[in-house]
Amino acid sequence: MNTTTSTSKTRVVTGRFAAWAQQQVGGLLLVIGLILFPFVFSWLYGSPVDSGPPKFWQGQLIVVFITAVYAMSYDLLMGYTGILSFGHAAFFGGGAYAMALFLAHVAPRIASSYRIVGPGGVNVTEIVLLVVGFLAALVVSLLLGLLFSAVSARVKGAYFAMVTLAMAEAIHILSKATDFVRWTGADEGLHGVPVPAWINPIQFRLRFYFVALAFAVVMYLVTRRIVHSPMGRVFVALRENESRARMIGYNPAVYRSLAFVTSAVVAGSAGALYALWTMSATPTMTGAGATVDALIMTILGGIGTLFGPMLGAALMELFGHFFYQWFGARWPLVFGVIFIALVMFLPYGIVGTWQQRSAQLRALLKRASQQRRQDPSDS
Amino acid sequence: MNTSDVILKVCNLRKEFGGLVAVDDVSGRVLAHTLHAIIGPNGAGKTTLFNLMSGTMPPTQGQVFFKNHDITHLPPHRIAHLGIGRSFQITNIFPNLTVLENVRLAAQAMGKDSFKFWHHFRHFQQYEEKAQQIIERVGLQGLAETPASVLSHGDKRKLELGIMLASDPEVLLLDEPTAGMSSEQVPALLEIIHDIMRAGDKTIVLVEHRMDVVMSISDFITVMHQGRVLAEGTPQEIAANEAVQKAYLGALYGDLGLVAEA
Amino acid sequence: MEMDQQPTTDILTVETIHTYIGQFHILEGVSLRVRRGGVTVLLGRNGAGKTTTLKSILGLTPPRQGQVILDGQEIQGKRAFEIAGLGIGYVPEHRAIFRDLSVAENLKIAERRKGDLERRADFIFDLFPDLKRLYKLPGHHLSGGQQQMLAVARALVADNKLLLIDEPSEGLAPVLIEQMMEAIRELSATTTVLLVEQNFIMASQLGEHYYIIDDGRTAHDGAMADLIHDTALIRRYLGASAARVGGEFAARSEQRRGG
Amino acid sequence: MKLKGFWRQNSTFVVLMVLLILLIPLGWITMGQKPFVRTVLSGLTLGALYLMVAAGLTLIFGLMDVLNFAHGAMFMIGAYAGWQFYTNPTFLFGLAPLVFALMTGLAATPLLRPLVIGWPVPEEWQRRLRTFLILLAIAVGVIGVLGLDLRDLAKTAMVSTMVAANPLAEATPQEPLARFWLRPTLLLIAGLLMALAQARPGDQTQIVHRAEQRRGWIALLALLALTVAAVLVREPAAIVVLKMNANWRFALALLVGMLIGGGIGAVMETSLVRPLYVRPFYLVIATSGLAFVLKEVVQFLWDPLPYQMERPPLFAQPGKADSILDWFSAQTTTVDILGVTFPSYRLFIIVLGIVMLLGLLGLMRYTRLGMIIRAGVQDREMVEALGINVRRVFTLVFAMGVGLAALGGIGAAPFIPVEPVMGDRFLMQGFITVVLGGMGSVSGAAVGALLLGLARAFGDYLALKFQLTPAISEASTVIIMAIVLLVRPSGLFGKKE
Repeated sequence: MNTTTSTSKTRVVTGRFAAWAQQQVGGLLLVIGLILFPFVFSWLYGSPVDSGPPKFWQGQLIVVFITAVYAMSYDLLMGYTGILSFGHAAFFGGGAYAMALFLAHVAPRIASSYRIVGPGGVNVTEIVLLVVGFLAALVVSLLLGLLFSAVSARVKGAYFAMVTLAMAEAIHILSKATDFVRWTGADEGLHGVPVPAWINPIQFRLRFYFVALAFAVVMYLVTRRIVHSPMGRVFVALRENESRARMIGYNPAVYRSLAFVTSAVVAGSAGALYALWTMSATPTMTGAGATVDALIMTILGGIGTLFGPMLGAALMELFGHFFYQWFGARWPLVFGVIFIALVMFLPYGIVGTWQQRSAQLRALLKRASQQRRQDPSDS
Repeated sequence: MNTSDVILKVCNLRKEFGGLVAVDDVSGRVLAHTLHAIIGPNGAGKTTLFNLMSGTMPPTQGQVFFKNHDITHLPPHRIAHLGIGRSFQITNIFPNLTVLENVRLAAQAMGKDSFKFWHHFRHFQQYEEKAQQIIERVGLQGLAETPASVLSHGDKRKLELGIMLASDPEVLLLDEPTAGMSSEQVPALLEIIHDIMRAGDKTIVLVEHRMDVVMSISDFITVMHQGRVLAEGTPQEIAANEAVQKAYLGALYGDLGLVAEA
Repeated sequence: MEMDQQPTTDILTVETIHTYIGQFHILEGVSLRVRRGGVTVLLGRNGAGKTTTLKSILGLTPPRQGQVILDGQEIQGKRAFEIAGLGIGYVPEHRAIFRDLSVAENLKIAERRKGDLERRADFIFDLFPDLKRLYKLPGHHLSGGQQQMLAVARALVADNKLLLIDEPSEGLAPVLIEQMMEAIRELSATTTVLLVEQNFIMASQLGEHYYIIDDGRTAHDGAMADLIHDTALIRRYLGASAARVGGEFAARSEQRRGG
Repeated sequence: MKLKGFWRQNSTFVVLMVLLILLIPLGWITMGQKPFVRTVLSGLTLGALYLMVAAGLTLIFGLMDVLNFAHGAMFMIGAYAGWQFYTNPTFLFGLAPLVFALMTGLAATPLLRPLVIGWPVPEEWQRRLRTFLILLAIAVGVIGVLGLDLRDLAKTAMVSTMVAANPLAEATPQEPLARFWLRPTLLLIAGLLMALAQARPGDQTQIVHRAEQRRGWIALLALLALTVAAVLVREPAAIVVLKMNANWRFALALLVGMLIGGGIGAVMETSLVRPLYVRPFYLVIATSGLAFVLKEVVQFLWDPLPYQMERPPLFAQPGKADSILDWFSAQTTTVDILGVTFPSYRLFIIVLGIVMLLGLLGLMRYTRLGMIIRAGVQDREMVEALGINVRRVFTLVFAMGVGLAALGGIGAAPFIPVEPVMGDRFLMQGFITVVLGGMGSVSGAAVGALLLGLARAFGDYLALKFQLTPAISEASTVIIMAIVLLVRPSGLFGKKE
């Protein structure tokens, strides 16, 4: 008796795992492909992994991974909770500045007075400080998320969009104000941030590549879990019908700020990693352009799908690269025209449209097969 | 009448919109475990009264009490948690979610798990099971996975009811549950209401437009006209009330000399 | 499409129209014929599709199928302003006047040709003397009844051959209902009226011909004089209270004939 | 009773004005006369500029619920168009025939309709045919524009700013007429193809109006005549404009900038905005996309450089006038106002702002269009049901709003650098202005602009006093907005709910 139940249990578990793996087969293949990419590419290209075009393309993909997380965080707000915020750059830039300021101005002082060397000569202080920097970025973006949701709590619709835009603009102005030039570098931005040597994106590009890849995968899984959690379902309910959600007992203000904070923290973490990658924090990261980027990537890939914005981020980076080669410095013009056409004619984005089409196709096939089944009986 | 039996009470409620007085000094009480109907012609202020009781709008004056607690200025989500559920005259659902998800969300709202973001929502089976029960109870079995927006009108009305039942309220405020239903669909819905009353633990306040439906199912009736309470009583009393006959049956009573038949 | 079958008797013909609002199929085949002159009444429960029928005629919610013929001309698919320009006045439900505009402006905006208002002013103020007194006040200062009167008056400014009036008695005090009824009776002497009304007394007093809309379809039609005798039919579609009013009317008309 | 009603309606306004009036002696005493007057005057200048952006924004939002993110770009386009007209109008005069030719072609739509609706096009091919026609039209149009002297613009612009004394020397020679006439012809064909697509060949559900036919012919012939005229006067007109008195040329530039802005606004509403009314979310995205594209186009045409437009001679004589009256005869660069030396052109901006506001308020209050707009803000459907073509009103209002922004742009051009990003800052401040005042309200926008302009000016003054940069005061305007919105979530004069 006992053995049978346990085997059936394991069967259930393995069955579940198999089902999960089957569901995720595309994702798993993608991740494996991305892990192998640097090696395959360098083998195909015939140059070492850490120099020349392989290194360059790793860099391109690192940017894709980071912006993908950033775009995804935006979709959590816009696509899932139905909040159209124009201040997302503040979270991304906030995270980036927090990380960069910490590494440039706080970390060196601590590192010079406390130095712990772990076994094998590992500089523990450096690792701890990096983690602390990352946490600082999370805390800063969390606070910004709270601030944004508090200020915008009572306003609706267009006012809401304007308030978030203006708040982000204020942060952008502060980030380039000459008053803080000693710390932030004002217009120029904060450059040459002392990133710990072991993760330095110039020396150890491949290592950074894997860190960024792991970051993207983990953030995707975390966000997906949030979306599918009870809390995430309330977000969706707010998007669908806020007044009804209120009538069945959810406090919209609370859940909206939760969505804001969650999204801000995810965006801030992406910003922190981006600061490490560029070894800088500049006012462009807090500017309206960064928000528009998130918006474009989300629309391009498909609203309300986590993977869509990530795909959108990848496409935009690649477009940027090739359009620059084809059209020169004025490539954004071409891109802008294509983007407007996309908004007009492909409103659900790539992933969204594909899901619709495939659903239609599936319905069509189903109907066809049913007809085929019926046909013999008819004749 | 024992005051502890009064579950819902409104005192001198008044609501103005611009120059229009929609609810004009209305007072009244609802006894626990009864079906209390509010009737009146279009524009009598019934829906506005509901909006005031469920916290959707603040009154210009007056108070609302639920079990002797003043709930006048509580936000709707707090009122929902206290145990007052409400359905809408115009179907008000989550259109792009499935029927199951619509009801499940309402069930989840009453639990304490809505802030948990580390578990998948299927981890909380109790809400799902409850939602399934409710779906069967309102007669939507087999439609659980259908998106709410593609339901027929009658089924949407049932879903509306289901969403409200899922949060297990003590008082159900039903705003014209039969609105827009064809005559054939009405009995099924009334059966659901009967079913709820038979269980004996709920109080229903029902806004209806039509006297015939109301007469057959309610314990008490309040008649509203012009934002005021015109009369209150059992169906028999209301049927016998001359003022009601005059106002409710139309405006030209003087001219026509319509008299109640009792 | 035969366009001029009965150009003299029918001012408006609606042929099995189907109307959708978003994904909702609201009208599933409504057909009507409105005779020139007098009042035709649309009856039916809340949510049966009466308002949508009016809006479909006017092109505010254009029907996807079916025909709407005004004075021998097919008008479905035209834009609402074009249809209105052909001579249809509309009084929406809930007294939709422009609250920030003065009474004068509310009337002035309905002009289709210069001087419309001056030409019709006497007629309008004759029907609704209150409006003359309130002429300069902003719309939101008016009481519910006055707003309703303004809404009707607004539809009278331009030269309309057909008026679509949606529940003019809603939320009005009995005295005002009576006034409104008189006004509609008076204006129906010169214009055709298609009236949506829940107040059965008003409907039965004004209407010569009725249509019952149920569940998005035309369920029944005929002469109002016959309807008030058919208590079962009224009870089925309009409820018990309306049936009682009908019965009362029927009894009185019998009496009159007898006496 | 009446007083109570007045108070309820205007309490915000009265309170604000009383506060402002009380602040005057306070500022005068604490700051001293000169700094105070100077700060107030710069505040008014800024306020006038903000108003020019905000007025159009608030109108467009009020009537159509559209947040026009391209409004800043329109401000910039107005500046470029006016500046180009003022310094070297050959480009604009060369472009005009092409635009008119395209419009002529498009005007043929109602005339083509009765001819083509009977075409035997199967239903599933109708859409494809239309797409094909439009693509063909775009191709023909592009060929028509190809090789137009565009790249020289940046060069001539640079030169004309340097040799401002004799702009005629820079009137670039144009393509000879013998070759040029091909371009309008091609664009006419492109327009006709588009008209054909719009007439929906094979779609028999359409209704043909007789009246539309007659009007169509008139419009077509008028536009055709305009095109021919524009082709013929192309070269001489540019020279006439350049020989004109520079003050008149500037006035004309204001008008041209506004008209070009209005034209772009009308095209934008009909092509980009109209299909998206049902999806407001995408409207925001599409308009910001358009802003992006317009900025890129300007950078493509004029290079991403800042230019300085010269002031018209009316405000450019060296010296200082002792009073405003004095300035009328001396036309000096600066004027003495209450002891403060103030640039006369800034006074012009203030006056322009006031004139615009009065014109707009008058339009809203006393014209039929204004009445329709006010009614439409409340209930569009009912306005349509009264027989008014709301769609056309939308186009008109959109064009008007964008035209106002363009007017603001050219008005500001002699005062701030003409560059691709010049609109961005003003868009931001314009949004804050509109939010402060309450969306949809013109007088709200005026009060908002006044408040924001003064706040910026005094903020700058305070910032300097405490050795901070103006950036801090700019960032702090957001705090003002946040406070106002926390107290009144729909702005000072916005409708509740």
